[in-house]
Order: sequence, then structure tokens, then C-alpha cells
Amino acid sequence: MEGKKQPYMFIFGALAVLTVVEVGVAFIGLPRTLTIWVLVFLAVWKALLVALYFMHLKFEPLRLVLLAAAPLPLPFVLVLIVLVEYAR
Amino acid sequence: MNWLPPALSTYAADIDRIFYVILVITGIIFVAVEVTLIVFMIKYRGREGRKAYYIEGNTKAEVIWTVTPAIIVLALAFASQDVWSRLKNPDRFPSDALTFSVEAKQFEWNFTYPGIDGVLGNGDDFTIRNQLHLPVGQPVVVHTSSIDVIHSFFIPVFRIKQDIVPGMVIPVWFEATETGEFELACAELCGLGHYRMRARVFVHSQEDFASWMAEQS
Amino acid sequence: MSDAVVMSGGVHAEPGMRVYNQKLGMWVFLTSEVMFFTGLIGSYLILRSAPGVEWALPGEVLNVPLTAFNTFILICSSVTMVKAFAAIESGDQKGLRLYLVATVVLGAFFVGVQGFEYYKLIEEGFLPHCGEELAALVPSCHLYGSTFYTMTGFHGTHVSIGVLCMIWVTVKAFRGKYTQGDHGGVEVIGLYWHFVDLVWILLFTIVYLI
Amino acid sequence: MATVEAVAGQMAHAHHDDRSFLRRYIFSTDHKMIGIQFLFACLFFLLVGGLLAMLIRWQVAFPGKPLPFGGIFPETMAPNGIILPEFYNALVTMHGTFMIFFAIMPLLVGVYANYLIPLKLGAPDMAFPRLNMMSFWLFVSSGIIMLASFFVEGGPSAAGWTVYAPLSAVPEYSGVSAGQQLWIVSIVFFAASSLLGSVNYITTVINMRAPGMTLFRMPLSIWSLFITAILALLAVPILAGALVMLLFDQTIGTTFFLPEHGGQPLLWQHLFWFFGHPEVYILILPAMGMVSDIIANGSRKPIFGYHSMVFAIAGIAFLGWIVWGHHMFQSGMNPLLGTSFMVSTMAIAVPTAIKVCNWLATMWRGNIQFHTPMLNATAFVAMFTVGGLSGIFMASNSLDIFIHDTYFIVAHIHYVLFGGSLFAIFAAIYFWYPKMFGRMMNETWGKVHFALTFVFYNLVFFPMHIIGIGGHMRRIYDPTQYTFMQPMQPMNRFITISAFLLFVSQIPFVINFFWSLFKGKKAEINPWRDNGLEWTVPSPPAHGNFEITPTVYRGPYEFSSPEVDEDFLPQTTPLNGDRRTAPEQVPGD
Repeated sequence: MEGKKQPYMFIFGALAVLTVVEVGVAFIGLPRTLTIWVLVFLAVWKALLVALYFMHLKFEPLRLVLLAAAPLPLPFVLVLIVLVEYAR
Repeated sequence: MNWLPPALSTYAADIDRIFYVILVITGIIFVAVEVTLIVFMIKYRGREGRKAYYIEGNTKAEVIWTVTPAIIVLALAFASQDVWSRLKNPDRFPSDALTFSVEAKQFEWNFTYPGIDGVLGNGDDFTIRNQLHLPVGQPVVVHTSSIDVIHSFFIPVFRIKQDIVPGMVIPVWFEATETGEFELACAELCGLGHYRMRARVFVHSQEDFASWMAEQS
Repeated sequence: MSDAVVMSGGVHAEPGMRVYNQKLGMWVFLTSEVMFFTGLIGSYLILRSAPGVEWALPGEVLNVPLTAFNTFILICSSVTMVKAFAAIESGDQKGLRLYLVATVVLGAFFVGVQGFEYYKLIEEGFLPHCGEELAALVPSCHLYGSTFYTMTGFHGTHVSIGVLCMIWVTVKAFRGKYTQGDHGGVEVIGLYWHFVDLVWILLFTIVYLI
Repeated sequence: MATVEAVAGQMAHAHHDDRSFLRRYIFSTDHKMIGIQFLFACLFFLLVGGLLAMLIRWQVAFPGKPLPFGGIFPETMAPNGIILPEFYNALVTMHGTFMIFFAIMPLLVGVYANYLIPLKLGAPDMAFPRLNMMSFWLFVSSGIIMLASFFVEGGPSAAGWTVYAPLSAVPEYSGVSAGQQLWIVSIVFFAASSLLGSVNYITTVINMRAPGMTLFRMPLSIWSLFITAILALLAVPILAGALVMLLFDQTIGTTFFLPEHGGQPLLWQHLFWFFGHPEVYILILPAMGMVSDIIANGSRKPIFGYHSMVFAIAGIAFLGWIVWGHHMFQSGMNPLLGTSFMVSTMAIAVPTAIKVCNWLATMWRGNIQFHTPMLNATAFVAMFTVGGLSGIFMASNSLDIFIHDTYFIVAHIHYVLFGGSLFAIFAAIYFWYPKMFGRMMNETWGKVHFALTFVFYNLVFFPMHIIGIGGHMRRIYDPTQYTFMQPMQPMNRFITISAFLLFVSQIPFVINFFWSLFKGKKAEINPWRDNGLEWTVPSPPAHGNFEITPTVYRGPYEFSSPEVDEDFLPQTTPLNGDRRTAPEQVPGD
């Protein structure tokens, strides 16, 4: 991190633009499923930008990145398994 | 040695068999572990001036006691699977079953019978509190529902248990193999009267059941 | 075996994460926060996916333009936060103070707008258990109200706590407690702040837009 | 970084401790004092849980008979000493709650994670001593809130320790309103306490190990406490979130778990057990770890298969996340899930079997010392085996149809949590008591306590398997209501009498514990001739633990090593060829 110039303003711009795009996508009237996937895709990108640049994960030791990512499979385990409830 | 209640439904014996199989397997493991433990405790008890054998592990031994239990439990899971799906999977329920329904509430069971036409929801249905009547040798499906909290439909002699969840209708099936009077219990804590949320189960002969049904409707 | 390191304070230790304790502790805490929001968001997804459950369409009940603006405010506050950190990294005390104050103001503004949004919604009859009028319009209105208020409410609580901590850090900054070589407090509160921003990015999408 | 400086400052004080009484004994930030505070608090809650169990057993064995000292209860609970059904349900709920949240779990992770992690790793204190103090006081507050719920109108929660919605969510259903809300608030406080503890333990283990203490030189107790902390860190917030939703269902009209408005009672169970199954491992893994340490010490042999022990702990912890549905086989969950959860549940038998076999192999050709800790540790192995094997009965989803919610599950959980965790806790108390208090506990009375507890424990809980197989439901206020359970009543009375004797058998322990505090034999630095770092400092260790940061040369289980004449070889003793590692100057940040 030290001494390097970070592209903070660029990230800021990207987040702002993505937010506008999201609102646009939500109201443009695409098919429902497609809207959902596009929105999720955009939201994940925004979240990643925050985590990688603002939270500096991109510049941290790998072991810290792994620690930060460790709980991420669990939400999927919980939600996907419980959703099987509806498949009967 | 008769700890289990009498087995009076068509699948009760299957469940008991799984119990005995697991009992024998775990019994052998139990005896093996405890005897080994006691033998080691006696044989290798501390004595002055003696030093223990220095060993940090043995891969071969560890592989053996990893693989053996894995095989045993997989076999048990496989053996349990068919009975489970036969009991609980609605797609595999007997097709020639009588259909009743039960509505559980704090702290009683209201059984609804289809009347002589044999179909629920056709005018001649009737409801009886805390009494389940059924014919012997005929599969019965009970659609369970609850209007307040979670209850559990438990008939020990049939080896059947199913939680009843408000907002859901969950089918349960069984086929009695002997006539007589038995007990149905609530097996899920449902409030202060949980302990007395009991119903009587009457298994009639087919003729008696038919005449009882005609009499009631 | 790798060689030992000297932790600040002169304690020798086996190399661990190679970041200082407070930062590691914050990351560990954030993994726990991930699980807290997993419980809330997971329940929302499960309840909403149930057969027969129908939500209001985006914009039908909630004020999307207002919240999009609020989202922008929170993103701005993340930028000022990271700018504050960048300032103290290069020893710029004035920049640190300026950007921290900006972050506090933006964070408080976000909470204020959310409070205003709640006020408006409740006035319109949208309550956690839904209002009678809305219940007639929105099929699964009870669940809609339950999940909306619980998720945004807990996020708002997190922002509010963040603002309070940020005020504390700002006061310390004005007292000159942070230096170019020692500014762990700014980095650690920043991590929390960005995490809360990150959660909002996800919440905005799934609560307001989907 | 202020904290590290504070720690360094404290180290300078190590010899002339000038903290005030309040800072030293009440609001202490010293991990050892916090561990001891947890120990006293937890033993108190263990007593509360035990007394509640006695009341439960009285009612089950002698339904409708007045309690011997029943006059002390108010009319709303037990008029004339006759326990009311609503009070019985509250007793069952509170017994489970106190034992799980306020006795076993904090006895393991509150007491021993706090006490052992810094000492065994060669650290001066926890990474965040002040958070550690907060963790303890949050725990005390949550305990007080839970106790207070006995005194509010309607009494304490009566929905079972799993507080299944909607029984717990709608006051009209259980007859309890304020008590249930206090239950929730108390457990949320508890969750906060647990969170602070976990953050501390994880950071300390990762970042504050003494030079040479590599991950694979850590004792198994530390490994298991570390992995437990990870489980608690990730599981407890799920419970906190679910509890908040439950509280909102009660108070502000949300409908997460109320079916009339689209909510799902099963969602509560999924969330609860998604937390609850990792919680079960939180309650047993530290016990396994500490027992491993004690068995190696007692057998004077290295633990057999150290690496596979570590991987087994990690494997159990990992599998713990995908098996929660086995608590819900009969819940109305999709039967397809029943199958997959059965397979993952059965898989847990594998790492568990590895651990039991490795303990036995550790004792093989050992030179076994039967001190009280070792006796309790071997009892752990024997009893945990029973609990593990009885688990297989319930893991089989079709057999579970019959034995679910019967006394069989009660027997199982007590074989794991009493026969397992509590024997391990007794072993740990006897083992680390000299380090904690500087005095030895009396061996003879320790053995008497062990023998009585072991016998009566089995007399209480083994028969529960048998009545469970007979179909005896759990949480039944009056078993004589059912004709098929009436023949089991003599067995119930036998269990109850044994339970009273088991309770009485704890008196030697309590007396021994408090008597030894003041009159016990002075403890040497290393009374058990162990290898761990905590046995290289005085008993009790000074504030700041180590005068000079120790250097570690080997793993913790070098007993009877051929390299030395004694039968132990401390981790810090350099042998020819061991080099003191020179610290690198730059920290990682």
C-alpha cells in the first residue's frame, strides 16, 4: 500500500455509475429473471470493488484474503439446502 | 429382553430390524473399545522405573480405523434409506389407502373421517375428538395439520412419528396388522398440556370398521 | 520453520498473519458479521422464494430514487474514509481531519435520510406487520414489511454504531493521536465502515431493486 | 497497538503487581483472572442447572407428590410443593439453557480457552485484554438476565431450550411473555460475549505464538479451542439473527415464523440448527482436545497420530456445517433432505472413530499414571464412545422416526455432554487447578468423587436408553397419563434416585475445590511432569506470564523420548543442536 497512488476516485466513479445502471436496469422492463441476474451481477461487482480497493484486500497477504473469504460458502450452504424444501 | 413396544404395523418390523442391526454393530464396537480400554489400563499401568514405548503414530493403523468405520456407516445409511423413503416420501405411499385427516390443536386431536363415500370433503364427513379408528390390514393416510403450534403425531406400536407444522399439511401413512386399542401421543413440546395430549387408537376388523363408519355418518 | 518476528511493543512471536492484531481482530469480527447478515438475508431469500409468495414490485411501496441517492451518499462516505486513510499514510494531518469529519457528516446524513424514509413509509401505512390498506394491495405484505424493516433496521444500526465510533476516531485525530507510522485506529474503523457500505450495496439491490 | 504496549508495560510490572484490588480481581484484564472468574461463575450456573434437573427428576418419578422442600416455591410454580405443568416446562427449558449456554460451553471456552491459550502459546496475555474483560461481564449480565426471568410474571421461558416457534413466538401459546423475551435478550448478550471471546482467541492463536511455536507444535487442546472459536465465531451470529427475528415476531408484529401471514415455523428450526449443530461441536471439541493432552500425560507417551488428530478436529468442525438437518428428520422437512443429511451425519462417525482409536493407541504400551485427571479423561473416552455409538441409532433416519423425541435422545445428549464434556471438564479442573491456584486438589477425595460420579452417572443415564426404546417421550410432565409408559415408572424412580445420589456425589468435589484453595498442598511448578509452556512458570503465574518470551523447540507430547533420561521433555528445553532463533525485525503490517 505504502507510497502507491491508489485509484480511489476511479473506483468511486465506477461505483456511482454502477448504481445508476442498476436503478436503470430495475425499471427498464427486462424479463424478470434476466433483471435479477443482471442486478445480482452488478451488485457483486460493486461489492468486490469495495472489498478489493477500499478494504485493500487486493494488497493484503493471501492468508488474510482466505480468512476474509472463509465464511462465504456458508450462506450458500444455508440458503441452497433450505430451498430444497420447496422442491416437493 | 423386550424393550421395544409390540410391532403392529406393516413396517414396524423393518424399523425394529434396523434397530437390532445397529444394536449388534454398535454393541460389538462398544465391547471392543471398553475391553481394550480396560485391558490397556491394567496391562500398562504405571510402574516405577519403567518407560513408555516411544511411538508417535502408525499410518497403516490409522488408515484401517479410518476406512473401517466409513464402510460400516455407509452401509448403515444405505440400509436405512429404503425404509425412510417408503415411510416418508408421498410418491411411494400405498395407492389403495383410506384417507383421513387430523387437525391438532392445544391440546387435542380432531380426526375427520370421510364417511361411507370414502372421500374427504364430500358432505358426509364427520369429526371425532381424540379417537382414531381404523381397519386392520388396510393402509391409511392421515393428512395432518395444526392450527396453533407444532405438535407431533406419534403412535409407538406403529413406529410412526411425524411433526405437525402449522401452515403445512403433512401426510402420514400406516397399516395396522392387529386389532386392539392403542395410544397416540404428542411427541413435541406444545405447551402446558403437552403431557396429556393423548388420543386412543382403535384398530377394528374390516367388517367392524365398515359398520362403525356407516353408523357414524 | 520460519523465523520469529517482533510485534510492536517488543514482544517476540512466531509469524502469524503478518498484520497487526487490531486489524486481524477486525477482519475476524467482520467474518462474524457476514454470518449475522447471512441469517437475515438468507431468511429473506428463503421466505421470498416460497411458492405463492409475492412481493411488491420495485418502486411500488419503497422510494427508490431517494434510496439510490442515499446509496450514493454512503458510497461517498466510503471514499472520504479511504481518503482519510490515504492522507494519514502520507502524514497529512489536515487531510485526515477534513476527511474524517466529512465521513461522519455523510454517515449521519445517511442515517437521517433512512429515518426520514421510515417516517414517510409509516405515515403511508407501511409497518413491520404491514398496514391494512397495503395488505390489500401487496399479497405477501406481512413478510415484505418484516424483512424490510429487519434488514434495513439492522444495517442502519450498524451505520449508527459506525458513526459513533467514527466520532471517537475523529476526536482522537484532532488530538493528534495518529501519525504516519501509527494509525491503526483509522485503518480498523475504515474496514468496518467499508464493510457496512458493502452490505448496503447488496441490500439496496435485493431489497429495493429486485 | 495501544494494547500491545499495555501488555509490554504489564510485563515490566510482573514482579511488583501494584494493581488495585478492583483491577486485580473484579475488572481484571489478565486472561488468567478472567479464566478463574469464568470458572466460579460457571460452577455456580452448573449448580443451578443441576438443581433444576433434580426438580425435573422428582416430578417425573413422583408425579403429583409434593416436593420435600416445596414450600419455598410461589403459588404460580409449585403450590404446596406440587410442581405445575407450566413450571415443569419452564424447568426443562431452563435446565437445558443453563447447562448448555451457561455451564458447559463457557466452562470449556470461557475458562480454558482464556486460561490456556496465552499460557500454552507463550504469550503475555490475550490480543485484546479489555475486550476479554468485557466478554466476561457480558456473560455475567446475560446469566443475571436469565436468572431474573424466573421472577417475572408468567415465569421463565417454557418452550424448550430450542424455543421452537410458534410456541415461543406467541405468548398465548406458551403462557409466557416477559420470560421468553428475557430469554432472548439474555442469549443475545451471551452471543456478544461469545463473539468477543472468539475474536480474541483466534487473533491470539494466529498472531501471538512464541517463537518456535509453529501451528503443528500446538497442543491439541489449543487446536481444538482454536477451531471451536472459529465455529462459535461463525455459528453464534446466526442464532443472534434468528433470535432477533423471534423477538420482533413477539414485539413489533413481524411474521417471520408465524404461518398465518406467510411465515415459516421450519425456517426457525433451520436457522436454529444451522447454529445448533456447530454448537454441539463447540460443546465437545475442546473437551476432546484437553483430554488428548491429559491422556498423553497420563500414559507418558506421545499422542498417537498427532496430525490425524488435528485433521479429525478440523473434519468434525467442517462436517458440522452440513448435518444440521438430522435434528429435523421428523420435522416435516422435505424427505429428500432427510436422505442427504443422514449420509453427511453418518460421515461424522469417521473422524470420531479416528479420535477414539488414537486415544486407545496412545495408552497402548504406555506407563499409565492414574492420577485424578487421567481417571476422568479415561472415563471421557469410555463414556463418549457410548454417546457416539448411540448417535448412530439416531443418524439412521428411519430408526429415528421411532426414537426421535424419546428418552433415547436424552440419554444420548447426556452421554455426550455429561459423560463426555463434563468428565473432561472435571479432568481439566483437577489437572490445571495447581497452575490456577498454586495448590493441589486432594487426590484421595478426587478419586472418591470420580468413582461415585462415574457409577451414579451411568445408573442415571444408561436406563434412559431403555425407556427411550420403549417409546417414553421426553419433556413429559406426568408419564402415568399413558398406559404404555406406566410399566416404565419403576425405572423412572430408579433413575431419579440415582440422580439424587449423583447430585450428592458432587459434594466431595465442592468441598475439595474450596478446601484446597486455602489448605491444599502447595503446588510445584510442574506437578504432573508435563511438557507444556504453562508448566515452566510459577504456580500461579505472575501477571504477564513469562519473564522472557520463551522459545519453543518441539511439539508438546515428547513423553518418554529416548533422547533424555526423564520421561518428559518440555517444549522449551533446548537439546544439543537446537538453536535459539533470532527474531526478524520487521512486523508484518
